[in-house]
Amino acid sequence: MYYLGVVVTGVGVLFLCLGGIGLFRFPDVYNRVQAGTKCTTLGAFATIIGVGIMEPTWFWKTLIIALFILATNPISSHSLGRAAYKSGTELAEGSVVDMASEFEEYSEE
Amino acid sequence: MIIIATVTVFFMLGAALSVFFFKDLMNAVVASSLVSLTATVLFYLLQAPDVAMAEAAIGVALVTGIFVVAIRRTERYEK
Amino acid sequence: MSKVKSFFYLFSVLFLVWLGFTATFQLQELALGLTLSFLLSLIFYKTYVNIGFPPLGIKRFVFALIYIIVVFKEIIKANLDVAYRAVHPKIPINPGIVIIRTNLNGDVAKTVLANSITLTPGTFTLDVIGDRLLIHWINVESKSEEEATKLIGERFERYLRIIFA
Amino acid sequence: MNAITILFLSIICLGLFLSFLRMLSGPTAPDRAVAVDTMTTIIVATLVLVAFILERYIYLDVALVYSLISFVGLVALARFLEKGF
Repeated sequence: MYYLGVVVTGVGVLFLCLGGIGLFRFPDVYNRVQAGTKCTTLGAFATIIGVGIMEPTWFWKTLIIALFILATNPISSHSLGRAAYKSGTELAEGSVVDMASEFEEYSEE
Repeated sequence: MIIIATVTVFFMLGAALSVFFFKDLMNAVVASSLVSLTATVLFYLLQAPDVAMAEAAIGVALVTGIFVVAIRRTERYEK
Repeated sequence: MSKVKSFFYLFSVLFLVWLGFTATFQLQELALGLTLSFLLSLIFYKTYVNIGFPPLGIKRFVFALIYIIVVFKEIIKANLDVAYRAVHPKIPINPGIVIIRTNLNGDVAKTVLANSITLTPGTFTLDVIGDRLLIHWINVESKSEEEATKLIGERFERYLRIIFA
Repeated sequence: MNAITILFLSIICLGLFLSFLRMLSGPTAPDRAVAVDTMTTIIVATLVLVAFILERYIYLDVALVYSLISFVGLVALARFLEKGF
């Protein structure tokens, strides 16, 4: 059981590091939001659950923290992305399509 | 443990210096919230969880909110 | 939904959240939790009348469990995808912003759909206006609205349509 | 505190360092906010790991309170970034 927890924690820690690498390398805000929230969500989830597996009396509390992170991280990423779009941040150079001008709220700005 | 304490102290120094050098005050608010984040980690590593909790509540939510409201009422860019 | 029903719905949800966070069954903590959730649901139940929670049922519960498993599988696929794009030396991305349509009505259903889309391969929700969702896609495969709806939203909507029917 | 935990903490420090560089050099304000959000999530995971190393159950409460409060602060910051100045 202990070694299973070590493996799960190791996978989580690796994904946390990959989130940092993606945040550093991607070209514009939206891609950075993708890397910085997706990889760290799974990474934090796996790390915290792994600690709960290594120490079975802590499992309930760690499950609560992990579920809380899983519920709130998409909301904060969504609000940051919308703030970036409404404050006029440009897309990166290689972008294919931008259909947001079809929206009535966005077209007047 | 000593690894993460050392790295955190350097983050705190860099964030505090960058608060001084940013011309856009919104960036300065983000960096100052990073300073209080690292202060939370340092209190935690020195085994004072109650102080860490108070620092998190005051530094991240309250100070950031008050600074943002104040900047919105005045000017965003430093001359 | 009537007022009494929504009051009890909110009360039970708040009390379950309290039980989860404290994780004890001592009498004092239970009494404090009951008082707090009673007061909060007395103040806020008018807000939740408009939102409309789904009614309970066994079929919905089973489909909710299946939905959780599907979402977890998609989360793992999403992370492997984004991690591959992050460590690849050329950064093979093809980003863009597309619009998809949804048939769901009700704010709770749309919130769950938007959060699930945020957690799945290479897409995250920027905004929701009416029945259209604005989505940033890291690897655009089709520019038309119908195909994007089929590629992104359909795999969740067929479960959510049953759960929130 | 054995070799495995030292390895885990080193990998976490690499991720923290890269996102800190993005915080210093991000061209716009939303870039920096995204970097701070990422650092917050990484640090919540680190706090749970350190609580396991120190073997104190009560330290988990700090991670819970921290994730809750930073969520509120980031949403407030994003609301004010969105309105424009």
